[in-house]
Amino acid sequence: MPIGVMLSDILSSLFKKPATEQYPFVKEPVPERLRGELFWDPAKCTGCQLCVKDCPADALELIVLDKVNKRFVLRYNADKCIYCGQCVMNCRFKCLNMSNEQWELAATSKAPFLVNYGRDEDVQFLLDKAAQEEGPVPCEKP
Amino acid sequence: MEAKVSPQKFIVPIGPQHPALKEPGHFEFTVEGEIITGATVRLGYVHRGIEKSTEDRNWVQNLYLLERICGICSHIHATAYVLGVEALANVTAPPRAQAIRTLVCELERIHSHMLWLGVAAHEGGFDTLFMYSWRDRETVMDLLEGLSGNRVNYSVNVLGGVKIDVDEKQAATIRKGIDFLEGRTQYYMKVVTTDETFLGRTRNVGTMTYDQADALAAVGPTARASGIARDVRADAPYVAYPDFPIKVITERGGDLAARFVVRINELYESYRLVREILDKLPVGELTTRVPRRIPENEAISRVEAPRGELFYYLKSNGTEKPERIKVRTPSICNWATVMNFAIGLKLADMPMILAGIDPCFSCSDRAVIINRKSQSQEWSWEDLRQYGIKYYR
Amino acid sequence: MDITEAIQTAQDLLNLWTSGMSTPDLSRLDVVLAPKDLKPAVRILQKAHWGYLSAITGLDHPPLPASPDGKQPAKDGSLEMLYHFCEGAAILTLRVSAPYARPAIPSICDILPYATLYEREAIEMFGATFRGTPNTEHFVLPEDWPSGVYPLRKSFTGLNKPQKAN
Amino acid sequence: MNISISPLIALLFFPGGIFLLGSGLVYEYIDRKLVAQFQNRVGPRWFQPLADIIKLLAKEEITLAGVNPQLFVALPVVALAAALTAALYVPMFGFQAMFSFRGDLVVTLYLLSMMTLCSGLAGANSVDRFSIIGATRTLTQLFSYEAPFLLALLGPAIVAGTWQISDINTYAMSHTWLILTQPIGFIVAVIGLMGKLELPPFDAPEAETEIVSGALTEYSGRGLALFRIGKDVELVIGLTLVVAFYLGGLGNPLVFLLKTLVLRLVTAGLQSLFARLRIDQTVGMWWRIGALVALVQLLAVIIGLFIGKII
Repeated sequence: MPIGVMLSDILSSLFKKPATEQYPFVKEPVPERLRGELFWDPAKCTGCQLCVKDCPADALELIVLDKVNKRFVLRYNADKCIYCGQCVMNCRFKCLNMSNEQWELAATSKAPFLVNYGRDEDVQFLLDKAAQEEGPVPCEKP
Repeated sequence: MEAKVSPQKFIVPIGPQHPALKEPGHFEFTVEGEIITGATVRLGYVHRGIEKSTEDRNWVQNLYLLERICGICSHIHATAYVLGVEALANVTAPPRAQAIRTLVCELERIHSHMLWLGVAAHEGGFDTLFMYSWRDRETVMDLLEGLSGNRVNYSVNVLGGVKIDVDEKQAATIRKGIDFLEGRTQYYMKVVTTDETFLGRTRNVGTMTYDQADALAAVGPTARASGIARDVRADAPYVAYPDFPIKVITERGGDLAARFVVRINELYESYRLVREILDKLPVGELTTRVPRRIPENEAISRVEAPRGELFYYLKSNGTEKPERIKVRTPSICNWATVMNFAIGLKLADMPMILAGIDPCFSCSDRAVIINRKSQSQEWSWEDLRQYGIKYYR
Repeated sequence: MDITEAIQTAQDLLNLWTSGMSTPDLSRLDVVLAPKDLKPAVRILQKAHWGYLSAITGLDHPPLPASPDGKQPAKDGSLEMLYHFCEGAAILTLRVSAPYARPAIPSICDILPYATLYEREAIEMFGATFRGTPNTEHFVLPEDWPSGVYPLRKSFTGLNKPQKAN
Repeated sequence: MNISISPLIALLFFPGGIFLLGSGLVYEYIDRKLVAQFQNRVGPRWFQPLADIIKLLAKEEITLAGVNPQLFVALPVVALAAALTAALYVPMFGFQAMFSFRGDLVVTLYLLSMMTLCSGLAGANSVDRFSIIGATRTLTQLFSYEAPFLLALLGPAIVAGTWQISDINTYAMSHTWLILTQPIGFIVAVIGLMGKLELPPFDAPEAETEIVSGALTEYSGRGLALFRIGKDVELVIGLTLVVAFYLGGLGNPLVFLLKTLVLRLVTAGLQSLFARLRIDQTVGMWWRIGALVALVQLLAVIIGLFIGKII
């Protein structure tokens, strides 16, 4: 009648370091393919909207300022994002990619979760327009 | 909790919040002393109305919604769905994609079975086994994380293929991890089959004979522990299972001990399969094109989730959105077995028997719909938020 | 049993009652049944030990108004219940429909007791009624769910919006 | 070691009272840390048991509708008081027992049982279903381990020829360790101790996966804190008793510390080695095996003494 079969494991553990990862103090390296925060490169975007259409969480919004001159602003709601990577997959011009460094996204307010990507002047233009209207930042899809 | 103590009926409620259940479900056991004389089940605490929601999203978006039905078997839900959609659209994913899907399926099965081993041990008060099996489960979680980028919702599938590729370096890491896990699994097999105190809690507990399991249409490891050789991977091979056939693992016992043995033996089978797939990974494309609009059609997709047969029924109507998606998860099938077998057992055995079928409540329920005698049928997020603010003020 | 054999057996078994059979693909057989024929059909499947009931899928066919050109007459709304039986790789689907006005389908719980969970789900989600089903309590919906509201019908839109007229 | 301390100080501060409570918390910490180490985890930080108690004491105590309120409040107090009183007859920390008289072994054992009895009553007093099942199990378990545990402690008492704990301690110090002469008695005593303290695998009365927290499910705040401290104190006393009787007695604080820690290591190991026993298995094991072997041991001791006398 064998009892206490786990004895060897238990005894060896007595002289081992705990397997627990002490997360906030000790950080393990992250995998290369980790899907973290989304980044967008305005230079290559053609404004096809494929990323917006297939986003399962409605986290993306492409604001067209000037279609001809390719002036777009991508509004990214990091708090809605489910980090599935479908937008990166959909983009034919490889202007989207997901960082494997920016993933500790916890914050105490909503502000850092609304990210406007685009050329600085375009983003500024949008913000100014919103400030002028004194209403909420326009969120209607173009 | 109201005091309802009458000499005839003494009901022990388990759930919706109870330390034995990590997910909400409500069971009422009528007991006489320690012996159970009646049992009922009530689910729906995590019903999210996913089936309804699918009708409002396009085919691609649904993939991610359905992947989130269950955290543990996320990949298999996505696989069942993409197979269904591919059947509707009449396309087939390339062989390499199919093999990678299979690889992730098997890795997921390993992680699910290891998780189950820990949970079942915990329900039996064997916390040491619980801690060790979960520690070793981290190995396979790390493999999945390295492969897909995430620990839980791997998001490997896309319509018509997979997102990720497996290179030599990753294959080597996976092989190494699998070797380690195989050694540990042998050890756990020894523990659950020889440790007398543990066997005292599993042997001849919740025994279900072949005929009973057959009559109640049990699926998955629960059925296989009763000797029913029912496994979709062998019966109706999907993805790359035709090329990498599996051996169906069965046991005769039908009790909890047999369910442990079946699941652990399935781990070995999964290890073998993972190695085989890595050795013979077909070369080629990863994706193929799937049209955005899918003509009117119907498809049924069946796959073997870690818990048993997962059944998807899909109906398209020629638009970008599905007409109807029906999901029948394995846990639903197995509830009947638990409720029928509770009677006559000891209360102390119940948590283990509940855990024995590896229930997944999120799978069984699929809307946060709150109704408090107001006129609304469903609360929007805004209502919910306002309600929350009012409540906590 | 391999697939074709299983399909053949099922065809032979059900020939008597069916009002339409089709095989959408190699492994599937769809059989259209009148509600009154459901029980005998299930009984004969069970007696022949053909597979097990894998799921009951409900489908909602909302009423259609007559097309403006008058080519298609108006159609009443109906519910369709699909009983999926699986045997190996073969899938047999028994299709039973019932109009909104008389949504009653005989319960098969006395033949297959485990069907009760599926029937309870169909009752609350679609408002079908199963004659003789042992338990009609809510299964996944809350206790105080308003009666007569069936979330999986197409007319249900939720979110405080008024319901579309049936 | 003989130091004379004024009885009042002894009762309230050292070695009884505050100091005993503190050491109870320390031993609880050691227990949790050791089990964690055995399970390859990190375990709690050093102040965790104290933090738990302070938090509980600061929280609102909810008295249930339908219970007897006096009893509900009094039971934890009685439980803790019984445990603290028991400490007075035991050579705690290697010091001489505060009070000592012929037959104090019996009194101590009864006082230790008070604790379990109180938590059983507390459970039966609550109207909650988990509590009632927990209470039934607690009392069932009480009846099963008590007899073997008593028999196991009787062995040393008989060879020492006294029922006074201090005298048995002195006897144990001056003779071969009784663990060598009465090994079965030692094993039964250790396992009995674990049963008494409801440590795994004998934690069926508070099995969280079945009945939440057993008899104490409905206790919160102060009551729960007192019960917990009471249990910690009982742990220290139990360890002291077993060490004094079987592991060569207690001469000074250092020996006490060393020996109790070794014993704690053993019990922590046993705690992490087994699956929880169902209550019927616990009862069956104690009466079929525990009581029997303890009796055999006792008989062997008596016969041995008898033969020794003849020769």
